[in-house]
Amino acid sequence: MTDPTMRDPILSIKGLTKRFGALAAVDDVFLDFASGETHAIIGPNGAGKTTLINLLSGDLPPTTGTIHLLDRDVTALAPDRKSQLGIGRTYQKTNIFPDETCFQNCWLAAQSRLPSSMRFFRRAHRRADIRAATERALALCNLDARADVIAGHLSYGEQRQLEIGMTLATDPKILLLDEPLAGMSAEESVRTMALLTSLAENLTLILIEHDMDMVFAFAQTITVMVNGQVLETGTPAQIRASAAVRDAYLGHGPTEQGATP
Amino acid sequence: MDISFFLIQALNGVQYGFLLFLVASGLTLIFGIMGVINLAHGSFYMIGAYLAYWLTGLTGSLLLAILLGLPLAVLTGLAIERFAISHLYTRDHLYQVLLTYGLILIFNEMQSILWGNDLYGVAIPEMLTGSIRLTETQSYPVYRLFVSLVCILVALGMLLTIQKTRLGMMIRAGASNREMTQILGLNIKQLYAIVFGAGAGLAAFAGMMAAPIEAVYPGMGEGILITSFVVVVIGGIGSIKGAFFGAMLIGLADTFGSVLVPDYSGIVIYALMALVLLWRPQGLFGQRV
Amino acid sequence: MTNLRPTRLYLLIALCIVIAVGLFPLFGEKFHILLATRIFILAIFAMSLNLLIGFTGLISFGHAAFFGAAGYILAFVAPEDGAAAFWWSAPLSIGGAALLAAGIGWMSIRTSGVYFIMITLAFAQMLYFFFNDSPYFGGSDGAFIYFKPSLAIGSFDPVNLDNRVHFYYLAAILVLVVWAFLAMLLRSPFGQVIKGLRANEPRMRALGYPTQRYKLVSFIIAGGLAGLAGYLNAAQSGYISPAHLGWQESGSVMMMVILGGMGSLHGPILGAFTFVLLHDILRDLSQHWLLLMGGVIVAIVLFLPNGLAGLFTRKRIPQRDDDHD
Amino acid sequence: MSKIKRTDHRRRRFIQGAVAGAAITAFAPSRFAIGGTAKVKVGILLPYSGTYAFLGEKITAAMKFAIAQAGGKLGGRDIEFVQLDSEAKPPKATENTNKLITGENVDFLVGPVHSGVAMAMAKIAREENVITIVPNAGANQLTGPLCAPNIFRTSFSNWQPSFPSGKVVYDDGHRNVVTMAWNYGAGKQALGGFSQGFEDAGGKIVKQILTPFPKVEFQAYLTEIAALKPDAVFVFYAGGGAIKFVKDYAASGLKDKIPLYSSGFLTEGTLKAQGAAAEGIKTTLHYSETLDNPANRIFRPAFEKATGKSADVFAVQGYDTGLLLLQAMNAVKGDTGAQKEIITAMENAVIDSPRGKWTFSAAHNPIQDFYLRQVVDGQNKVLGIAHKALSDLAKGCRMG
Repeated sequence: MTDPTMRDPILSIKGLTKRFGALAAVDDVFLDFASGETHAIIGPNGAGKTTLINLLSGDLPPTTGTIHLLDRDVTALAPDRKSQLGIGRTYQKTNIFPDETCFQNCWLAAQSRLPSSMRFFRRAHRRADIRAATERALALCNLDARADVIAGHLSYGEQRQLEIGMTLATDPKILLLDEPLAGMSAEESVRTMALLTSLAENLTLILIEHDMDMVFAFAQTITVMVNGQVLETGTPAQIRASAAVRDAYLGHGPTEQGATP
Repeated sequence: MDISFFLIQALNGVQYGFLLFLVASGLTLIFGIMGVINLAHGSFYMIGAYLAYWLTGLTGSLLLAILLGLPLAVLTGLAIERFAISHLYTRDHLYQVLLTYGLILIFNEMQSILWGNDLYGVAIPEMLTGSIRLTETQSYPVYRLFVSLVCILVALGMLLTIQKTRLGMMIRAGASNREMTQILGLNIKQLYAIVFGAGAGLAAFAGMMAAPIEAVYPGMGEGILITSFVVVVIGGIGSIKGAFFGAMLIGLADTFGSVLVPDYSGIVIYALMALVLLWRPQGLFGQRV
Repeated sequence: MTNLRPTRLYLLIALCIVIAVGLFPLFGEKFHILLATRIFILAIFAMSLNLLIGFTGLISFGHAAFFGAAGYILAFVAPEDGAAAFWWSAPLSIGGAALLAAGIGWMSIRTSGVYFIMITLAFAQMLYFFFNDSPYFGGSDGAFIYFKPSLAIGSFDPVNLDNRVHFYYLAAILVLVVWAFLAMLLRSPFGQVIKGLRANEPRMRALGYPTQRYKLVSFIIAGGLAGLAGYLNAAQSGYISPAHLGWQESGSVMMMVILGGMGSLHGPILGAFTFVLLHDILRDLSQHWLLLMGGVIVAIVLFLPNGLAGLFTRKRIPQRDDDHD
Repeated sequence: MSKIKRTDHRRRRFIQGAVAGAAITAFAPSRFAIGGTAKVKVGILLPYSGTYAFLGEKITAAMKFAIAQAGGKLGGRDIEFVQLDSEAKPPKATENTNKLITGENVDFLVGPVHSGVAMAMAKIAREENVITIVPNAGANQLTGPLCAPNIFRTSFSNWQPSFPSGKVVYDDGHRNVVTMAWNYGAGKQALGGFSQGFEDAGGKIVKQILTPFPKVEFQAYLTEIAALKPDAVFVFYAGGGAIKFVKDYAASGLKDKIPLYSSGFLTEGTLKAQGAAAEGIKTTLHYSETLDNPANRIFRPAFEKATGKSADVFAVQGYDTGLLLLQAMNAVKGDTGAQKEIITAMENAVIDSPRGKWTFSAAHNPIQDFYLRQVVDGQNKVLGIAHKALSDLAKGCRMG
């Protein structure tokens, strides 16, 4: 690494490519994510951001290229293995168990940290350690008061919080967030931002977001993607100053929301 | 065994495949576009065969029987769609399985009430009774070749409809993404009715075409139903192209299985399906779900 | 999912049922005792499938394969001139069915949705043709189990399966045992996971669960339980044929599950009971009983979306608007 | 006792059961007391839905017709028929048989069509010791290893109708033959019968082809036959498969080159649907619609007039079942409790059937003539007797 301020990369991708037929959704991407940093990925719709997240989480297998978690090659691992290694993710479209309580949602997530859940006879809810982890996650995502509410009955913002809470219950080292603020009211956005800020102290956050105000205020590193390729990576200031980014993507107003070319 | 033996067997397989395609294409359309598992599809095949028998008896002509019977079958299909299937689009596959199973029972009993439980046959139309000599001992009936020809025409017709017409555009959109169809503002209800009616019509048409070379008997729909499902699944659900290649594959595998592993030839097509699914869990031409 | 907390009314009903089942042989007619035994056996069969359909979200269309295979194992190991001991023949049949489920499951769970339905059907059909075509198992005419298994331990022989009342109680107790086993299973960590699988499999994977493994284990347990039912069935009727593995049998048990209510512990019992009685009553009612049966099935699907169990619970299963296969 | 005329089902059954129970321990007088009061219950387990429904309907109609012709009574008692749709499903056979035997307490059990159902049924019938008459199912085992004093068959064993064909084919000058049948019990046993007859005469089976049951796609096999070029082909198919096979065989041009033989089921109830394709096929069977004997001359028009159904071999089997019941019940004057006497009466019965007079073998299978028939002008024309008074081998039967 030439940049002396860069900490050791916790996650490192090299030559990562994902093709759907003739289309390369992610095209030969090289990126390092430093441990503990908050790294935002921005770009116009169709730039390949969500595909990149899906590759990192294991939801999609890459066509070529490698992903390393510290020194370990995790390129071809399935999502559950990646999750067990500490890569947690949330989804763009809320992905919770709507028929269950918030508690149960987080419980299921926390239980996944047991060495194995192939336990057939004991009542699941008797485990004190899992209960503690569940309550911690609920507290973190500010839903401890709503623990017994059926998740499907929560407001949209609360559901997004729960989504994050579930992932937190799996005790991740790296959190992949796919548009955590999408569709939220202003008030909900503020609350979620506060949550993310508190998380950023201990975790490596990698997020996709269209809200440029948020990105530039919050992220320590920003990567701009266009057409599946990395256009530029740098601090918010560097990105703002980049002529290439301005030309290709940001166009005329650097804070324009959901910029679409 | 010589080369001509294998060539004739290949012809047998392809010919069987064409007939399967006719039934399976309707099934795959309904499957892929509407997301409905229609166990009663075989019943439409049976209805077609019985209509052919009944109307040929009345009119004395298979052609007339088809012209009269096809609208009847399509109307039955539309009625079934309207009054039963349409309530299940948002429900789990299981309910479709259950409902259409109930429909099989109803259709079977209706057949028994309307036409009795005797076995019937339909005569091959006069013009097509001849046969072409292949070897010293075997000849090939013209009617079978005619059926193949009709199947090719139907396949081409479907291809053209799907590639070139507005309806085809809707079908393609529907097959790839149901939500998108709605977003595009297409009338999904109408599309579903058309697709189901067409599917039912295709199955009934297959039954009518097959009637002169098949026996017309109670329960005839069930045998072809399971085979058609195998075809659809091998080809990939919702893919007409898949149904075509699946039908060819099954036709050939079944034919050569009968010759090469005669003692266990019943297993062949199922083993083939299992192998294909293990290799490509979404079928040969299916989209990954 | 299911609310297992018993209310007082619920307990009262359960008590009444237990008493009724317990006393039934005292006043029931011979045939009705046989019929009830058959219903118990089918209830176990349906409960085993419900573990897959209702709780794990795996729609198996080939479940009769395990039911039939267990029967064939019993027929194969039972001597022609005496009774096989229950204590080893039953575990063998159940274990054999579970092993078969492990093999079929291992291959099938790679697929999902409709493809899973069809591949399980394919494996069951293969077994059907295997037993039908093979010269070693009686072919299409089937095979006999000449003597009912014996539960004797040494000279201690309290339960004689030749006595239909004894068989009745054994089957009834096994229904209870399987019910309790499933209730416990569903409250265990494993049960929580498979219920999560049914609701949203990709999410469970993202949470770090190796979902394939859980599905496979669930499939094996269900196969073993179906094996238990198949064993009892073969022991009761003394006869097994390829048709026992056919797709129509797989279809019937699926009917029972849906009829009773998927994802409800007692639903399949209710479903088996209703299905058998309905079949019996409608067949006596009219020559065209298939029409009535078909009509009832269609009506249930259209008007009782949660099955019969849904009549008793007020909770509605929310309609899904997304279509994940 | 004789005053009891309750319509209450259960009550009557209870009394009847009690009486029957008493009959085992008591002597004749108490048994006869019931005669003329309660109805004789005849349980019928036959398929009324699905592919085999037409067989079930025809057998039932003919049996009822035979009894109605004789005045509608069995041994002076009225009859109650309890009909059950077997659906031709072996998994349901046990429950169905139990329903008739233990649920309805029938005096006689008639059925089934399907061999698998017959196997399950025979097991219970043996255990419960109810007199059972099989009007169609041909599984050799029923009058072989499974034979029992209380089980009679009025139809045939699978071996029986094809065995005479062997000699017929040989005598027609054919030495190398391909055989073909559905791969199921009836098919294999039928081919077994033919092979025995043909090989005993000195012929050679070039190849035996078994096709998956109940599939009706035969093209591949026909091509194989064409390549093998045997002197003749012998097949066993029935119903829809028979229609399809005969049409396919003719359409592939094989019929003119390689003569087709079969047991008679190929052309029973299927000739109309087969049309010209069936012309000339030679078969052997225990009946033909053109059979010229007094019983048949009376039976055919009367049956067809009474029921509107065509009289074929299945109708005759049902008719003979009725005749057998009549003879046996008349012999004991309606006393259903006298099971031993009924069995003796049945064993000694001479059935004056439209198929010709026949009697039971020691294993309770008909000893009957098998006719050589040829399809001429859409009818099975009788060419002669292929085998006179043929009895089944009854392999494995340890009775009589």
